[in-house]
Amino acid sequence: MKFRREGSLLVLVVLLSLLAMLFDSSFVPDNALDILINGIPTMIIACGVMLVIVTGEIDISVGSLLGLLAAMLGLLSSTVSPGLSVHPYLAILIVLTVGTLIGLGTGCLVVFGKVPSIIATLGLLIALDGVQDWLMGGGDIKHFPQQLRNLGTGTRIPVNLIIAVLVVIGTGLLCRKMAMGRRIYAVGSNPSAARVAGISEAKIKLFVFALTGLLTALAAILWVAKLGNVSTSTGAGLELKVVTCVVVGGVAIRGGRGHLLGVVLAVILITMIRTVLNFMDLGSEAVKWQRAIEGVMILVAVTSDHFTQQQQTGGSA
Amino acid sequence: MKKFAYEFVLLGLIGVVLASAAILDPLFLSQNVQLELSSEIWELGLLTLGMTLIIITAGIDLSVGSAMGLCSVSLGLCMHANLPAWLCGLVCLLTGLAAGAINGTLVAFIKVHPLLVTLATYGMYRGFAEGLQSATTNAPVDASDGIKSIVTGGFPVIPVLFTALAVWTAILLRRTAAGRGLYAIGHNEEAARFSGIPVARLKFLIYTYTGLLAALAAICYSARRSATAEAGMVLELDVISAVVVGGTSIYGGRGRLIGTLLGVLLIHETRQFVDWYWQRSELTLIVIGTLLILAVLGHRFLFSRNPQTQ
Amino acid sequence: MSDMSDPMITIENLSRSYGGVQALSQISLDILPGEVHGLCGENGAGKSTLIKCLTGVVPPNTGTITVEGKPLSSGDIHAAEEAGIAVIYQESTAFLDLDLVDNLFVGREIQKFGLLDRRAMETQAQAVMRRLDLTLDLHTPLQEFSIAERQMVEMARACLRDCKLLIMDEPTASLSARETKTLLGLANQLREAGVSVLYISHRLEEIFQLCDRVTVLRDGKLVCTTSIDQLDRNQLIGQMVGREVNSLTRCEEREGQNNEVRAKIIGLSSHGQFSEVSFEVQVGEILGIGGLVGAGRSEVARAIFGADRYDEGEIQIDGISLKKGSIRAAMDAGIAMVPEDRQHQGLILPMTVSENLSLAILSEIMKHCLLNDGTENERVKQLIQHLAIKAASTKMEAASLSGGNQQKVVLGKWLAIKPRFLILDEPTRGVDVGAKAEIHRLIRELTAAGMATLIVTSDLPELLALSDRIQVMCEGRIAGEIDGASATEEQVMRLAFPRGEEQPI
Amino acid sequence: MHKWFSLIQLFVVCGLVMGCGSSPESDTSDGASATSTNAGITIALLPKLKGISYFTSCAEGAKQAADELDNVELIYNGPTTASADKQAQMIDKWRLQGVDVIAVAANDPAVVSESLRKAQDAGITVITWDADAQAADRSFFVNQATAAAIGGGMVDVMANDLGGLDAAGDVAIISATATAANQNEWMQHMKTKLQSYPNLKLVATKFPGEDQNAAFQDSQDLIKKFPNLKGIFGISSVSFPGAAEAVKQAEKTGEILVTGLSTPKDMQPYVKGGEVKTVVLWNTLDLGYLTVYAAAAIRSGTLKPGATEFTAGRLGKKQISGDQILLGDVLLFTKDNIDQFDF
Repeated sequence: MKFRREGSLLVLVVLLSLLAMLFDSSFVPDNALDILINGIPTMIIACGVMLVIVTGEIDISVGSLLGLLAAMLGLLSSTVSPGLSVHPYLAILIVLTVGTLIGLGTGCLVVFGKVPSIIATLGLLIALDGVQDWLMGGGDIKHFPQQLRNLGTGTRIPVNLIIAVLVVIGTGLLCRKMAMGRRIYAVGSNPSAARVAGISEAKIKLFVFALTGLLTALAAILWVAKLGNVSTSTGAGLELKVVTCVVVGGVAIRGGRGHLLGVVLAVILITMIRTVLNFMDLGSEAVKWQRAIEGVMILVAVTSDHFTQQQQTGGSA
Repeated sequence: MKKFAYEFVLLGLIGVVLASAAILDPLFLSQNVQLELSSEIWELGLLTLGMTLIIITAGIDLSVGSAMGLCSVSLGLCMHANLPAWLCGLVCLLTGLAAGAINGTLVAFIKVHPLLVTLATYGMYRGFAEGLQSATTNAPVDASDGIKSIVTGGFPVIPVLFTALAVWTAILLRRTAAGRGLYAIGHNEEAARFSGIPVARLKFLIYTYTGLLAALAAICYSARRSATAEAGMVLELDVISAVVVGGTSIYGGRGRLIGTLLGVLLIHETRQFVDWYWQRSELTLIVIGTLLILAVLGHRFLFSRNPQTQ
Repeated sequence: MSDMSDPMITIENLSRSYGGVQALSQISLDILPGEVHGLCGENGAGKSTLIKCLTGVVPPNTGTITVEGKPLSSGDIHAAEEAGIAVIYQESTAFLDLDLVDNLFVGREIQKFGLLDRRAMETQAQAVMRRLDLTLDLHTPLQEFSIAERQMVEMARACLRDCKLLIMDEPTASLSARETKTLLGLANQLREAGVSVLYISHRLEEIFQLCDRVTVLRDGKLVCTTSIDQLDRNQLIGQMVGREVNSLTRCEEREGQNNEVRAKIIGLSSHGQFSEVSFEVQVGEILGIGGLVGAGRSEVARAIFGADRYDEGEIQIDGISLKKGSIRAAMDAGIAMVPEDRQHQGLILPMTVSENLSLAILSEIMKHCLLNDGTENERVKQLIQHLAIKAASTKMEAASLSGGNQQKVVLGKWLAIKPRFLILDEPTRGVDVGAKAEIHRLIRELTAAGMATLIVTSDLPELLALSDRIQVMCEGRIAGEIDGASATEEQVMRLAFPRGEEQPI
Repeated sequence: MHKWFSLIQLFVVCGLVMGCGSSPESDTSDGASATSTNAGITIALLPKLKGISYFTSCAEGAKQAADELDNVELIYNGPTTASADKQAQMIDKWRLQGVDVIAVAANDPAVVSESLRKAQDAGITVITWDADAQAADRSFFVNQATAAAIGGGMVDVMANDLGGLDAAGDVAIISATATAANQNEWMQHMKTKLQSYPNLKLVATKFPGEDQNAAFQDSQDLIKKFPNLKGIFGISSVSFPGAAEAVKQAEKTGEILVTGLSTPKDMQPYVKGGEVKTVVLWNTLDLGYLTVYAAAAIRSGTLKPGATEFTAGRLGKKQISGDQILLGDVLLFTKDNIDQFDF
C-alpha cells in the first residue's frame, strides 16, 4: 500500500476533528482555515527540511535561523528605532538572500567540510540563536510597514496561505515532476549508485540546504507579517516541531523515502492538537498537562506506525 | 602517542582558553574561582558518560535534559512530602531508570530510530516535569537537609562519584566484551548481531544507564540549587557538543571516554570564561556553537583517513 | 555494423598506482564491436582498477583510452558516459525507493519545459523492455524486484543509454542458475545488436559459455588475450594464478560413515519464506543445500542460526531443542554461521583484523571481567596461522584486506568458537580462485575432524564438489535429496526448478 | 605533528583576536569586566531575562544613574530566557569576581536563594528589584509593585475598562510556561481579586510557553470557544502582544479587551488600535535609575536599614517602608498619554 501512512494520518486528523466536535459542533468550519494558517511557518520549512532528510541529512538549525532572519527583517523594515525603515520589498529581498546564503553555507559545511549535518546544524542552532539575541540588542521589534503586514493579515484574502500552498505545490512538483526531485530521492536512496549514475551528490545537497534556507526566510517573513512582532524567543524550538512533522509524515530518517502529502497531513495534525486541546474543556488542572499530553501524542504517532511497519516487513531487514 | 593525537589537540585548546584567561583576567584561574565554578561541571560530566556510549553505537539521546528535569521534580515531590533523604534519592533514581528504560525499549526492542524516540520523549518528559510541578507544589522545592548534605557535607561526594563512574565507564568501553560490542554495533549493527553480540540488550542497557545518570545529575543539581522542572533545560545541547568535540563520531564506532572528558572540560572552561569575562550571554552561545563546528571540522581536517594512502 | 577489424575500444599502456602499489601496469587491450570480451584474474589482479579507469572513476597515471578512434579524457565520469561506456556492478546500484522508470532515467531524465516528461520516458522504457524481452511493471519500486530483476533493469538502463561498451562486473554473483541464463541471454542479444561487452566473472563456465575472447590479468599485468577456443578451463585458471589449480574436483570420499546426528531440523516453517523443511546433518558430514536464489535456502540457514524467527518447527542440536530466534542460544549450542553478505553481516570492516577475529569469543578472552590483551593476541595469532590469512598486521582494518582474506577472517571468527555445527551461506562469493581452494580445504578438514557442516551455495560446481549429500530447495520446500558423490548439475537443476517451469538446456 | 600545531596556532590567534575585541566592549556599560575597578562601586544588575524591552528600558535608567554617580560602574547581564538557574550561575560568578553590589530581579526565589546567601556571606551587598527574593537573602527590595498590586492592578484595570463593578463577561489568562514562578504568583492574586467582580468569570488559563505563535493560537481559540469572552490578560512579554494581535485579527477590537504588563513603546500600536485600552506599568526607566541609586547608597552606607526615606537623584525623595524602597505610583497608559513616554 503506497499511501498507508497518509491514510492513517488522515484517519487521525478526522478522529481529532470528531473529538473536538463533541465539544463544539462547528469546530471544523470555524477553525479549519485558522489551523492551516497557524501551521504555515512549520509547513513551509518542513518542505525544505523534508528534502534535506530525503537526501539522508538533517537540518536542526531552522528554528534559530528563522529567529535570526525575523530579527533581521525587523531591523531592516521596522518604521521606528532601531529599525532602518528600508522599503519592505527590499528588506524581504535581502532576508531571502541572506537565508539562502546561510543555507548554502550550511550545505558547504556538510558537503565540503564533511561535518555531519546533525552536528553542523546543532552548532548553528546554538550560534545563530546567539547572533539573533545580539542583533536585537534587547526588546521586541514592532511597527512593521503595512505592505509587509498585508502578507500575513489585514486583507480579505489569506495571502500567506496562498504563498504556503504555492510552496507546497512547488515542492510537490519538484518531487514528482522534476529531474532535480528524482535526483534528490536517488541520492538519499543509494548515494554510491547516484554517483555512478552521474549525479553530483554535492550539488544536490547544496541545493536542498540552500532551499531550506530560502524557505526558512520565507517562513520568517510570513511569521513577522502575521504576528507583527519579533522577540528574542521567536523561532525557539521550531526546529524540533518541523523535524517531528517530517518524520511523523512518514519520511524515513535514513533518507530516500517519504511523500510530501504525509508531511502536509502531519503538519495539520500537529498544529491542530493544540487547538483541539484548547477546545476541550480541560479544566484548570488538566491544562497544566497540555505539553505532556502533546508529547505523548507525538510519541505515539512516531512509534505506533513502527509497530505496524515491523509486522509488515517481517524480519527481513 | 599517535593514538591520542586528537586528545593532545583538545588539551592544547584547553590550554589556549586558560592562557587567554591568564592574560585577560588571572583571577579566573585562581583555585577558589575554578573550584566554585566546577560545581556545574558534574551534571554535564555525568550525562556525557552515558551519551558517549550511546553515540558510539551510532545512537543519540536528545531527552537527557528533559529526563533530568523530570527526575528533579520527582525528587522535589518526595522532599516536599518530607520523606527521608535516601527514599527521595531512590524515587529519583527510579524515575530516571524508567525514563531511560522507555527510551531503551523503543530504541532496542521496537527498533524505532533513536533520534525519533528521544525527540518525542524530549518534549514528553519536560511536559510531565512541568505538569507535575505545577499541579502539585507549583514552585521549586528547596533541597532537604539530607539531600543538601551531598554538597555541603565535608566529603566531596559528587566528584568522587563522578570519577568512579567515569573510570568504570572507561573500563567498560575499553576492556570488556560489552564495550567491544558497543563499538561493533556502532560500526555495523547487523554484523554485530551475526557475531552473537546481544545488540538489543546492550542498547537497552545504555539508554537505561543514561536515564540513571540523568537522575544522578538531577540529584546533584537539586542539592545545589533546588528541585525544579527547569533542571537540565537545554543541557542536552552541551552534552552532545562535549561528546562530539571530544572526538566521538556521530556515525558511531569511534570515540574514547578520555576525549569526552576533555571535551567536557573544554566546553566548560570556554563557556565559563566567556561568561566570566565578556558578560554577554549571547556571545557565549556564539562561541560554543562555533567551537563545536570548528572542532569537528578540525578533527576531519587532521584525522580523516585518506583512502588512497591505504 | 562497422568493420570487425576496427576496435570499439583501444586501451594503450594504461598504468595506475595507489600510493606506491602498482595496481595496473602497461595494459594494452582492444575490444571489438559486437564482441563479448572476458576479463579474468584473481581478486586484486587489477580488474576493478581497469574498470574504474574505463569509466572515469579514477584517472590513469599513464596511458590512453580511445573509443572508436576518439581519445577519452581521463578521469571524467561524464565523458565516459557520453562515449557510451556503461557498467553493471557486482553489487546492484539500483535505487530501491524509486520505481522502474525513475531507475532507468535517473541522472538523464527527459524533460519538457523543465518538468519531467513522464510519458516520453514510459514510452522509451516500454520500448527497451520489449527489445530485451522483459516483462516488468514500470511503476513498481525496485525494492519489490528480485536481485536478478534489478540486474536486468540495469542492463535495460545501459541499453537505453545507447551504450557502445557494457561492462558487466560479476553480474551473476548473486543470481541463481536460471536467472544467470536469462542474463547471459540478454548479453547475447546485446552482442547481436553490435554492443561490446566486457564480462568479468569468477564463474569460469560463464566465461566459456559467453565470451569470444578473454583477457587474463595477474598482479596488475596483462598475462594474455586469446580467443576462448584456445584455452581449456584448467589452462585459464593456470593463467590466472600462475599455476594449475584443481580445486573443484571432489576429494576422496568420507571415510567411515559416522551416523551420529548433530543437527536435526524438524518441520521448520516461516510464513512466506519456507515451509516444512526437515533434514539432518551428521557429524563429519557436509550437507549442501542447492536451489535457486529465492528458494528460501538462506532464510532456512538464518533461522537455524537464530538470526530470524520462524513460525513452526523445531531445531535440535545433539538431541536438545534450540530456543528460537536467539543467536546467543545458537552459539551456546555450538552453531556458527558465515553469512551471505560479508560486508554487511560477516565483518565489521572498520574494526581491526584482531577485533573481528575475537568478536565471537569475547567471553573466552576475559579475565576478571576484563578483556585480556595477551590471551586475545594469542588466539588471534593462532587463527591467522591456521587459516593462512594474509594481513600485514593484526591491527590493520579488515576493510583493507582482499575479499578472500576477508572471508577467511569471517571463517576464522567462527572457527574460534570451535563450532560443532557450521553453517556457510555462499562462502566463496566474490572470492578468488586461490582463496576459494583454501576455504574448501579448510571446510573439509574441519568437518572431517568432527564438525557437522551445512553449506548453501549458488555455485553448482562448488555444491557438487563439497557436499556429501545435497538437499535441493524449491519455492520454500525441500524438493529432494541427492547423494553428493553421484550428483550432477542436471539432477540438482531438475529439482530446483518449480514443476512446469523447467526448460531444456 | 605539524598539522596539530597549525591548528593550535589557529586557536591561539582566535584567542588573541577575541582578546583584542574585548577592549571596545569594556567601554560600554554592559560589557565591562568587573575586576578592573578598584575605586568606586561596582554594581551588577541582573534582570529576569535579557532581550525584552521592559528590562532593556530598566537598564537604560540604570545607566543614566550610573553616569550621574561618577563612582559607580554598572554591569548589566542576564539570561537569554527567564531561567533562574542561569541567574544563579551569574550571581556566583559576580561573587567570585568581587563586585560590590548585586541587584537581582529574581525569576525564582528558591532557586537563587543559595547563591544570594553565599554572596551576602562574601560581604557583597545584595538587593532585589522588580521581583523579590526570599527576605533573608537581601537587604532591600526596590519595590515598584508587589505581586498583589500587579495581579490586582491588572484585574482592576480590566474591570474598570469593562464597566467598573458591574463588569460582566468571561475573561481568560494567557501565561508563560506552567512553571513560571512570577506568573504563577500574579495569577494567584488575580484570582483573589477577581472575586470582587462577581460577574467576571475566569474561563480559561493557557500556558503557551515562550512561543509567540502558540500564544497567538491559544488566544484565537479562546476567542472562538467563548463567545462571551470580554477580556484577555496577557501576562508575559510574549503572550500580551500575541493576545492583542489575535483580537485584532479576529476583528473583535473593542469587544474584547486585552491587558497585561508591557512597556508603552511595545504596546503603543495596540493601544492606538483599540485592542488594549489601558496598560499597567510603572516607569521602568525610573525603576532602573532608583535601583542603582539605592544600591550605591546602601553600599556607601548612606542608606541604612531602618531609614524611612532617601533621595534618589532626579526622582527626589523616595519612601521606604520596612526593607522595601517604594518606586511610587503605577502608571496607566492609555491612548491619550502613551505617546508621552519614551521607553
